[in-house]
Amino acid sequence: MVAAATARVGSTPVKEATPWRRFRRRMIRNRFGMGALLVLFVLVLAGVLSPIVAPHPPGDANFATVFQRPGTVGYVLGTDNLGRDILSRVLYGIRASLEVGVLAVLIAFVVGVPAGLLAGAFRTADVIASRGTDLLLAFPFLIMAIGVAAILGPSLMIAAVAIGIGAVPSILRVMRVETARIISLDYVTAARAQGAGTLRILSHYVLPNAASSLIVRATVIMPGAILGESTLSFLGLGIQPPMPSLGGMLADAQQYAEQAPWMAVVPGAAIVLICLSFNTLGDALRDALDVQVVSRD
Amino acid sequence: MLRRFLIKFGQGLLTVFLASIVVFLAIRALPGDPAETMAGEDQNPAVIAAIRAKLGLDKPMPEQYLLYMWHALHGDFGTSISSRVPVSTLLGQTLPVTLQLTVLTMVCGGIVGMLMGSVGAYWRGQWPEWLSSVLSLVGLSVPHFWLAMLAIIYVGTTMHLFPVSGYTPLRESLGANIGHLIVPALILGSALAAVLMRQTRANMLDAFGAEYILAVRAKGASESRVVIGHALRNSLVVAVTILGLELGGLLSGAAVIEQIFGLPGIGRLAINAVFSRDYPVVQGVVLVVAVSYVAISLLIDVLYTVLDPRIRVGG
Amino acid sequence: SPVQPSSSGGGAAASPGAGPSSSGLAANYGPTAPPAPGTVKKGGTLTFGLSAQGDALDPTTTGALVNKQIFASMCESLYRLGGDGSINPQLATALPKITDGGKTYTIPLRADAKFADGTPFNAAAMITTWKRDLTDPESGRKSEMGPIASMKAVDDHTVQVKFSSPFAPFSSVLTDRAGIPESPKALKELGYDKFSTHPTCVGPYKFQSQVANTSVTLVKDPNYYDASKVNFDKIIYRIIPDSSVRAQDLKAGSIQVTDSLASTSMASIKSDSSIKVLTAPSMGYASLRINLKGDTPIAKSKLLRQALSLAIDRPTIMKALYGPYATPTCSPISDASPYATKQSQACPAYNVAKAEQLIKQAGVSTPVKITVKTSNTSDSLQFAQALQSSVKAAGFDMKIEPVEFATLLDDMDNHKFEAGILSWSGRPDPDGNLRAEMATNGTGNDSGYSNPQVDKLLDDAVHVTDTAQRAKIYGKMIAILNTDLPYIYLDRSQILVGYKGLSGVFIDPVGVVHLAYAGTTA
Amino acid sequence: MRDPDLAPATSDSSPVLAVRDLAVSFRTDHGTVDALREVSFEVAPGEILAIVGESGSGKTVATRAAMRLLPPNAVVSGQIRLAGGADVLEMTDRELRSVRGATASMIFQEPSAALDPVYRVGDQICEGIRIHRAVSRSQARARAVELLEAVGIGEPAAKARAFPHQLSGGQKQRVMIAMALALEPELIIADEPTTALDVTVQAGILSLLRSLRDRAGTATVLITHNMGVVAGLADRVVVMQNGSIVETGPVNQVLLSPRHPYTRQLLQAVPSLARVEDSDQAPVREPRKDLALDVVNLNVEYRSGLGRPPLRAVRDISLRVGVGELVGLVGESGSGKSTLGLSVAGLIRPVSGSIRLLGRDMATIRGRRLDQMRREIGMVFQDPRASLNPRMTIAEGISEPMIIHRVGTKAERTARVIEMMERVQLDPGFRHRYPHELSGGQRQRVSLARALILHPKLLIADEPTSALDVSVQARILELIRDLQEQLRFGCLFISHDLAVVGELAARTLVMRSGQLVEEGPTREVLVHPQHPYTRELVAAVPVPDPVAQRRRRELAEEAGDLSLAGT
Ligand SMILES: Nc1ncnc2c1ncn2[C@@H]1O[C@H](COP(=O)(O)OP(=O)(O)OP(=O)(O)O)[C@@H](O)[C@H]1O
Ligand SMILES: Nc1ncnc2c1ncn2[C@@H]1O[C@H](COP(=O)(O)OP(=O)(O)OP(=O)(O)O)[C@@H](O)[C@H]1O
Ligand SMILES: [Mg+2]
Ligand SMILES: [Mg+2]
Repeated sequence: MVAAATARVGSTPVKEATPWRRFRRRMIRNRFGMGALLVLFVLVLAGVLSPIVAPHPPGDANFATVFQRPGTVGYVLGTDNLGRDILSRVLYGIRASLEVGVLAVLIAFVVGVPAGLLAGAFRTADVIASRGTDLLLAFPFLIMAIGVAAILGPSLMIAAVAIGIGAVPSILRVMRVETARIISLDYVTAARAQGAGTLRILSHYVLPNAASSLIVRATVIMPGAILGESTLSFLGLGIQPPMPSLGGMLADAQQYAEQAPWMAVVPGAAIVLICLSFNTLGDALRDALDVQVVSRD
Repeated sequence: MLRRFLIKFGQGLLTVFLASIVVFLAIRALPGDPAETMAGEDQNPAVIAAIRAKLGLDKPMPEQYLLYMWHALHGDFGTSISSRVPVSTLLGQTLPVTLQLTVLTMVCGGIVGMLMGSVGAYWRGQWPEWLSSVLSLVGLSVPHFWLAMLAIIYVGTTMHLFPVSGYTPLRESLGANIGHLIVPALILGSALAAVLMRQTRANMLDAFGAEYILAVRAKGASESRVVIGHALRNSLVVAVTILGLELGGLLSGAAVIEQIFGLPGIGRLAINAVFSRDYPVVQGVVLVVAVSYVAISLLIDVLYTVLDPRIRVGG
Repeated sequence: SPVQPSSSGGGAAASPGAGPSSSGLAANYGPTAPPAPGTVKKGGTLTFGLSAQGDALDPTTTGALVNKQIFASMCESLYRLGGDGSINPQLATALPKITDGGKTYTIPLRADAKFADGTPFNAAAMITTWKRDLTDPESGRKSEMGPIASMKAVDDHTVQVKFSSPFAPFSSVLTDRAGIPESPKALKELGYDKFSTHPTCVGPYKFQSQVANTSVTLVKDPNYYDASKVNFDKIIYRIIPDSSVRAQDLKAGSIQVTDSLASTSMASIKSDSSIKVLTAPSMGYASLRINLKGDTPIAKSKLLRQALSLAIDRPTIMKALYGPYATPTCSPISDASPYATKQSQACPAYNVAKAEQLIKQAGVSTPVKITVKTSNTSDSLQFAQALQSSVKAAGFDMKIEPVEFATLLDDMDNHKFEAGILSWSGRPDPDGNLRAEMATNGTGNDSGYSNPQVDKLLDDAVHVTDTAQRAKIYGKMIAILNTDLPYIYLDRSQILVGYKGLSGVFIDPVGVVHLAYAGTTA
Repeated sequence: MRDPDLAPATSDSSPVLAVRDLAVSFRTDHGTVDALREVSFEVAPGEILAIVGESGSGKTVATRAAMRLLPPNAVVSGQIRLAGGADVLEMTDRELRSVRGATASMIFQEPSAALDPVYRVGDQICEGIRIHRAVSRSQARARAVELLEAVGIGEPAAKARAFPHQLSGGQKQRVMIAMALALEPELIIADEPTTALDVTVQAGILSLLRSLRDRAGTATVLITHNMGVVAGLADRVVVMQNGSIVETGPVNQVLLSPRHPYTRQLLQAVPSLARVEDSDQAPVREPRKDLALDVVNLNVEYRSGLGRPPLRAVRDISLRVGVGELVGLVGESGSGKSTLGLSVAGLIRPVSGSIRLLGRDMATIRGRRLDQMRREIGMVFQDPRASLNPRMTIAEGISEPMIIHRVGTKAERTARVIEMMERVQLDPGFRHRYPHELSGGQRQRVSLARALILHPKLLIADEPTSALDVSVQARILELIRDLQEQLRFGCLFISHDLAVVGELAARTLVMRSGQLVEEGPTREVLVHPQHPYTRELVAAVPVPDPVAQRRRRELAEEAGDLSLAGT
């Protein structure tokens, strides 16, 4: 009887496709995703190794070499208005900006995801979380950042924390509505019928099905945080000099937009590269996790 | 239903009330003294003391707060410390500017973002997706103040297409009004569109996996109907959530753009007020923003049930 | 007042520092005479790009520098500063007659002037204003006006002020807001508190309306005594905080004048030949303030402070940051000031070797750590970073601690800092600067400096009225200050005013733009 | 009335649907799945073609291919012509759109997945109409209501305003049918259109299809497992197994003298009411002690929109299920059976009444204790597709209860999953697939395997075999019976198939409009029904004999019994 049942519609099986193997294969097969991963790896490496690879100290002003164009001997990417080597500053800046970005996303997720899940699932939690975010949002992000910086003094950490906290509401709200939506679906009712506790429902049913939204949130918050830091730098609330951040470099360059455009172009390109790789990686992740849509290749 | 609404409304009021307390305490926790800022060149202690007395800053905090709330409940939000203009007047002058900017931004960014997201999801892996992705990346990774500067130099000064900066009230001239706001709105909208594009695309890809999409196709529906009417419609809840957050954020967060374009909006008012420790103005702004966020969240919760009848948020 | 240095400008003194024109550009104040008839058009609207939103438009209470720009068109003073720092009559008809050993000032007033509301301007009106200046608890003028004992109207058009001790800076003070008469009628009708809602003075233009954070609109005042020479119908002061945007607006022609261009915009401005730039060495200056009350090596050791001052390569830094638009300085007195002397302007050259030697002499091991607080605007941070790099060579390890501006002021007031960079807008009379900053109980004495010798010299200087004599006293005082170094003076920026398509624009050494007779070039 | 033996065969007009050498395979992460190989068949105008066959044999895939509705990872070859037009596989999008819905329409197998959750069902019906016909919104609305009435939905105007989740399984299915009928296309592809319908409603639907054929010459491709339906409606039959057609021929020939062994096997497995009549079961009495389930005066309501009174879906129902007893629950579609099942399992809170499960009062158990208690309850949901987490593989889904209740090691769980899959006739090779990669019947078996894996003490099965072909169904029923004997679980078995209930249940309850109208030993209820509704129900059961079925229908028509007229 079983034998009859198994000798069914033909198929040519490859290696047994467990979900993890499937995910890995899809990931590896995604050329763009892997490219992005590689670029990110190089960027992180450059950031981490910046003290070694950077040709000059990032903060050393050299008044003899201000506004050197890119391509100048010794200053491959040119110098800024204080004669500092832009290449070195970008290398250090990548590190600082990645730190801000990663930290902000981590904070936003660590706080926002659990809170959003609870808010979507429980009424009391919802009242607290929703009103809490309303309260948080009532303080415009910049006002909050200025306030925090005024009390604690501006720094990388504080910028990251302020940006991270500023991003909590968006994660929380998205998670909350996704939870509310998914919890109303039949397969969650089915899970409940099997005795799945709320925790399991949230972790095994809601989270995977909200993964798309969450991944996108992360990939959007990341550049948002890097740029947020630049806005803070623009207002003087960013990272502490002489350490550079990409955003801070952009903010400094704004005044020299016509005179020395490379001051903006180089860090700008670095930011675009970071954003591009995170977004591409995010897309690849989303696609690899998406079991329903099968790629056409 | 009505009861639930009333309960939420009550919670909203409570939130606003809490916000008023928090901002009241927080702004006073900042180092720096409005009386000092106000005394300006003359740091004479006697003058400073006189100003403090006049502002009521010498009273105990709870009394100050109660007085403030008492007046606020009567529609008097105090007078700006630095400009001596009543806060309600300041809010009345700045809010319309920011509201207009916000509405324009929402229209530019919201629609473009969702359309680009649909395009991205539908032509997945083909050139339209590429195009929309690249556009969204520009929106995501170029800071506002940079776009603003470039727009001012090239679109404003060199091409004379739009006024470089400033503002004309709506009632004076619609054309001039839009002329002043359109570039800032496009810049703010670029980021909004980018965020929405990515979110919409991801959620639509999820929706495309559903069988009802097949059923709609089986009816002979055109692709635009399948994409917009069903896939997009089913992925709207998250987009609307984001839109709501951004809407509130724009109401207060366009400060930098307002600063650069010389727009007299509420964001700029708020930033200047914090910098100069103009307590009543900061309090007023935070109250306005709190009220708008509470209203937006209520509205969005109602919208959810319209957008997806299965959802019941907040019990 | 302390000036917030930022790219968005802070009024008359735009960027940190200021300096005499010794190595900078030659000052160009523009012609003070009205343009020749026929060279300008009558009528039209002038739009002025103002760098910041000021506080209340009330000459008695205001502390904001930008308000001076607006007052220049609607609130004339008894005296006006000339480009050479000279004092010229405006609503007065002659310089004050100083008698009684410098204790009595007698000032003749114009008889033909009327306030914008039609009230005649006379001695009684001037005294009413001064009374307010002295009694209004929020008055910012009281401390500027010296030890006034009494005042009276000698006749309808002459006022007399008596001091309890000689007060030499008084004439100079009257070029500023303390010299602006306010309409007694308006003061009575509006009350002190609301005067700013409709400030009423004597001037070529009068107040029409104000939208906070946006603009102030003035219209031609038919009651003005020289109304026939006034050309524009209307002046709009539009607030444009971003300096680059102001430059672009000027290029695009949407504004015709702006009070302050950033040195970084000059390259772009120069490409437009129709834009004219007026320059004045600012009265203001930036300094590195040392908290002498602190328990730090730098506070304890005069030698270390001297070493620090020598370790700063002022000329190179200024050139790198501001090009020709700022000059190094070691003095609170502008080179252009009549009180400038060789002694007061002496500035030891950058000398690393000597600095190192002084550090050794002080017995402190290198690197000498020093934490410098600075405002967190991009400009100040750049400035601080330049300093940081410069002093490194001599063995100073300078840490920058950016704080938000209001916090910086607060910290400095409360002596919660080791060293800090702050700009000061400057006053025409040296007393206005030095008494606040250096007197034992000075209101701006952030370093907690107290030197009886300096206190005495400060008093001496206001008790004599002879300029040369006063200049000598200040020279002596500055020599002392430059060995004690509670403040290390750094630089003085150039005021850069741009305009386009106009004639009859001129500025005074404080950087105030005068538009009374300006008109569109025909 | 046409003679089904003659009508289509003699028709010489070109076929409405001609499928030639159709082969479909799916490229998946786990290799290529060949779902169809070289399938050819034709449907003439006005012909009703039944496709029967094994679950998972490719029926759905074949018909979806006909409308080019396969997912992008499907590789399709062959030729498909609709209404004599161009090859469907070659059509431009525009041509395709004009054909879909208007020339050929489709009734999807699992209605709850095929209805857009965010639109009212009335509007979804209107949408199809307005795409192809220039009618006003109100006209389309009126037509939608008319259609809903035609498919037997009570209060059609009100139900048109309902969202899909507010309808019962059968109601949703009828909405799908209404949608497909809306434009009276030349061809209707009906993928198991009556699985969720009780026999009387089913009869109505079938008569509707037939009258459409008679009136408008509409051809129908009918996929079904119900041989009675085939006998009553079809002109010709195609039998599929394992991706190929094994037999095809006129209905009389295939049903009365099948040639292929699989067809024979299939027909033998058909359950029939007649067997119930023949069996001599011992009289069963309502159990007193050892109750698995004891429900007293249960009332369940659904909230309606603003200002409207709530809908009482279950009224004053009392029932008992003893340990080791299998109780059948039959009744009208929309009568509240699923609602009853859900509330018994504690998934909907009743407004009043008490539920005692295995001796414990459900009202007093909450939170963790309730979750633990659910270990003892197995639940099969009516719609398997919606009740499976789309992001869990089959293996994960089936083993989920074990993980939740921390049963077994990982290896043990895998072993148990494989064993369970084999017992429900599923290839264990499927275990790393996701639900959307299975056929409807396969998903249903996954759902059943999940419910049984922890050996529950009470099984609530809502139509657990409706999507299965009779031979698989027979084995599944056997499995349930075996397990029940072995484990002595109580079972509430909801079904529309009276024959299945007759075979399995000792006692049977009949529901209508939220109330129990009859209950008693199955034999009593089915052989000697007391309540008129039960009598109607029993009479409407089609028999798998085309000749007999036709005779019954003619008799009923003479008697003017409309409910039977369609069978
Ligand atoms: N998207 C898919 N990916 C992989 N395999 C699939 C996919 N869809 C269907 N299959 C497989 O193709 C085969 C045929 O499926 P189909 O849905 O046509 O069966 P069916 O005859 O309709 O069965 P049932 O009666 O159970 O609905 C099944 O074995 C199924 O597992
Ligand atoms: N979520 C809901 N909201 C409102 N009404 C509902 C809801 N679910 C079901 N109903 C209504 O309750 C009634 C009973 O539905 P139920 O699903 O219990 O029927 P059923 O007996 O299982 O029918 P079927 O055999 O068609 O599945 C129906 O009229 C249905 O429209
Ligand atoms: Mg099927
Ligand atoms: Mg049901």
